[in-house]
Formats: sequence, structure tokens, C-alpha cells
Amino acid sequence: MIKVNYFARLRELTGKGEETLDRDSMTVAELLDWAEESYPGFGADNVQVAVNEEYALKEDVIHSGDVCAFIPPVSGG
Amino acid sequence: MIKVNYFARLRELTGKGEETLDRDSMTVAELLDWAEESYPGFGADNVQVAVNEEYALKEDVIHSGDVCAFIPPVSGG
Amino acid sequence: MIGFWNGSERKIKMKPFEIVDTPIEVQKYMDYVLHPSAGAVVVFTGNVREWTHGVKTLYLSYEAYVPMAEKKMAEIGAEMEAKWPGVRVAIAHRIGELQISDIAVVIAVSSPHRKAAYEANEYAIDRIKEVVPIWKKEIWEDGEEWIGAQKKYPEKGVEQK
Amino acid sequence: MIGFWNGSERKIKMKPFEIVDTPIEVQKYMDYVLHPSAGAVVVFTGNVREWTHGVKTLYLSYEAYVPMAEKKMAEIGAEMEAKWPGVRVAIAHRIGELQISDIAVVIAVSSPHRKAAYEANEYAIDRIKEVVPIWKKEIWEDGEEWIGAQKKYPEKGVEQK
Repeated sequence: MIKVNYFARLRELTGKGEETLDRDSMTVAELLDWAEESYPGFGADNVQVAVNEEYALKEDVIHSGDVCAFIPPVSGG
Repeated sequence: MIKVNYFARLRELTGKGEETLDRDSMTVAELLDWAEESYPGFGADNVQVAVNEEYALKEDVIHSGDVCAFIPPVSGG
Repeated sequence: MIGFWNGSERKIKMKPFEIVDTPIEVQKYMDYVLHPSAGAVVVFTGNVREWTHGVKTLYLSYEAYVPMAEKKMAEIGAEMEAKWPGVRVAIAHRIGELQISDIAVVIAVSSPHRKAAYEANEYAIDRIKEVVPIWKKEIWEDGEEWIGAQKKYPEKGVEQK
Repeated sequence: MIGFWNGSERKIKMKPFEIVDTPIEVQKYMDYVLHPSAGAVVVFTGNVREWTHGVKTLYLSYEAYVPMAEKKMAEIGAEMEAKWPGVRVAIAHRIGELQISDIAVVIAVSSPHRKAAYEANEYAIDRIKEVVPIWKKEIWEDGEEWIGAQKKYPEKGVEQK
């Protein structure tokens, strides 16, 4: 089980703050592809993924129990 | 009558905060020379003069009624 | 770098890198970074501006991935302490609805000498805008939008500095 | 640039460039410079540091030529507004005996955008140290001294910037 969090534009687009994927493992790239297919307009090209509160590379592998977050371009300050 | 103010090191050296000179006019250079002669250790080379709250040049003329101040190197902040 | 001793029970209990949902009191963060070896304190606040590019903002709404945002702010603090030895840092960012002139972010930096305090402070806000997962939505009279520069997925993750 | 309207009766009555002989409250100066077009506020405080060049300071004593100091600080504010359009400035310097960590000077600068606020603020403290008639005496356990860099009488007066 992989948990994913949605924020800002993506939270509004998906209509949810979080959900759980029934997977044992997948790469960050695979997670982004899944999101793009599941949610038209997701815009995965401009979204980063954090795994366990750390920015991850596309080839990094996500394991069951990890907490992921889709990070659209930040705009704090 | 020309009024002069002393601050910081010069106030302590002269033992006074201000005094009045019985002159009608003099240049800034003359005022500095007078101070150097009157108060050994005045160190006029490192003292600027303000006339009516504005920094003055050595050749500027001070007139009766003006308020002068000896300004040793500043160290605010 | 968090929770060091700095001379006051009250200060020890403060969280120097935090996301808050209530108005930011600047004095608290200034007090936190002040200590007897500090000769300078530089504080930055980012405030909600009424007009941006000729469009009138009604209010802003900020959202954060709170635990990661606090972690990233603490990392920025550690970067600052490594680059400018002797600085002490506190950063807070507010989330929720903010009105005109409200403080969105405060950065307090103390240093023995002033130059490092200015430089480190400006570094902090630049880094916050790069890496801290916080998002701003502008709400105008005729619409709203989540703000954020488009950028490609980094090849090597977010740049480490 | 003094006494402009900025949205509050209380603010109008404040003196934005002042020498004070009581503890400096930073919030007052931050409030003064804040207005709906300000997106950033940068505040600098110069604080009494316990150690300077390995010598322990007991306390400091500041003295000013008050009317000229306030006039010069206001001129610095005008210089800043000319160089960085849109900034709003308040400066206060305390005189008398100051203890360790006390604030000697506060500079508050607001600006639509942050870069100008940082730059203008740093400009202000540099100029204060150059031209404002204020003097600092350091008092140590075994002596005391008026501080101030030796310099020759300027040929063309104090540099105008």
C-alpha cells in the first residue's frame, strides 16, 4: 500500500487530499504516469514527487508503506 | 556671537557641552585653529564642523548667530 | 541546530522552523535569535500586497505540506549556519486565508556582524521560494489561481546548496 | 516624505526619524512602514554585543547631536526613496547607557518587492555610520573609549549620494 497526498491545484483537480494505492512497489515515473492517466489535466510534467518528505528522482523506487506527495510548483513566501 | 557645541571625546576634553565665542565672523578653518590652540589634544585634523546642523567646508564662513558643532568621527549604529 | 541552548527557558520551547495558522508575531522570532554575541538582527516579512501586476488581490490562501515544509525550512536554517558561521535563524510561514498586509512569512537572522545577517536572510527567502512545499492561491474579484512557476522535473532532484 | 498619509491616525503622529532615550520597540517602526502596497518589510536592529575583538563590553554609552542627527536620518530616508522608488522608511537610534543585547538602532523599510527592501535597508545602516552625528563609547572592565574611525577633513564636505 502506497499513500499519496495531493496539494493545492492537484487537491482541487482530484477532489481529494490523499488516497492509497494498492501496490507493493513502483517508480516515481510510474506513479506520475498513473496520476496523469487517472486525472486528466494532472500535468505531471510540472509535478515533483516527494517520498517520505524528501524530493525523489523519477527513477527512485517507492515501496509499500511509503508516504508520497505530489508537489506542484511551490509558491511560498 | 557664535555658539559652539562639543560632543563625545571633545565634550570630555573641554569639560563643557557648549560655549559662546565673541566673534562676528570667522572661517571654519579659523574655528578649528582656535579650538586646537584653546584645548591641547583637540585633534582638529580629525574633527569636522557643522554650521547650523549642516557639515561645512573649511573655507565656509561662520557668522554671528550661527550655531556650530565640532563633530569627531561618528560611530552610530 | 534546533533546540540549542540560548539562555532562556521560554526560547528553548519555541519551534524555530514552523508552519502556523494564526497571525505571525514578529517579536517572538526576533527574541529567539537574539543572544549576547549577536550584534545585528535582520528580519524579513513577506506581506500580502493589494496590487500585483495591476490586478487587485482580495485575499490569499496558503496551503502547505506541513511536516515536509517544516523539515525543509530547518534544512535551509542548517545551510545558512554552514555558510555564515555564527548566524542564528528562525523561520515561520503562515497558512490559511490571509488578508491584505498580513504577514505570510517571517525570517529572523542574528549574527555577530551585520553583513552576514543581511546575506543569510536574503538567501533564506530565495530558498524558501525554491524548495519549501507551500502554495499560494490568489483570490481576485473575478477569479482565483494557484501561483507557481512552471518547471520541468529536475534530473538530479532539487538542487542542493 | 515625512508625515505622509498612511492609513492610521496613530501612524501619522509617529516621528519616522528619531533619536530616543528609551528602549526601542521594533513593532512600532514596522507598523509605520507597512501599507497595502508593501509586499516586503526588512528590519535591521543593531544590538549591543558582549564581545568585540576579544574584549568584553560591560555596556555602551551613546551620545548624539540630536537635531542634526534626526535631520541627517531624514535625509538618508529621502536618499533611499529616490534610489528605490516605493520604499517607506523609519529609523530610530537610542542614546544613553545601553546594556548587552539592547537595540541601539532600528531601520524599518517596506517595499512592493523584497530586493529593494534589503538593499535600501543595508544602504541606510552604511550611511548612518558615515554621516549621522552619533557617538558610541565602549565601557570595559578596565577602561573606556569613544569609538570612531580617524579620517581627514573632507575636501568637498561629506559625500552626497
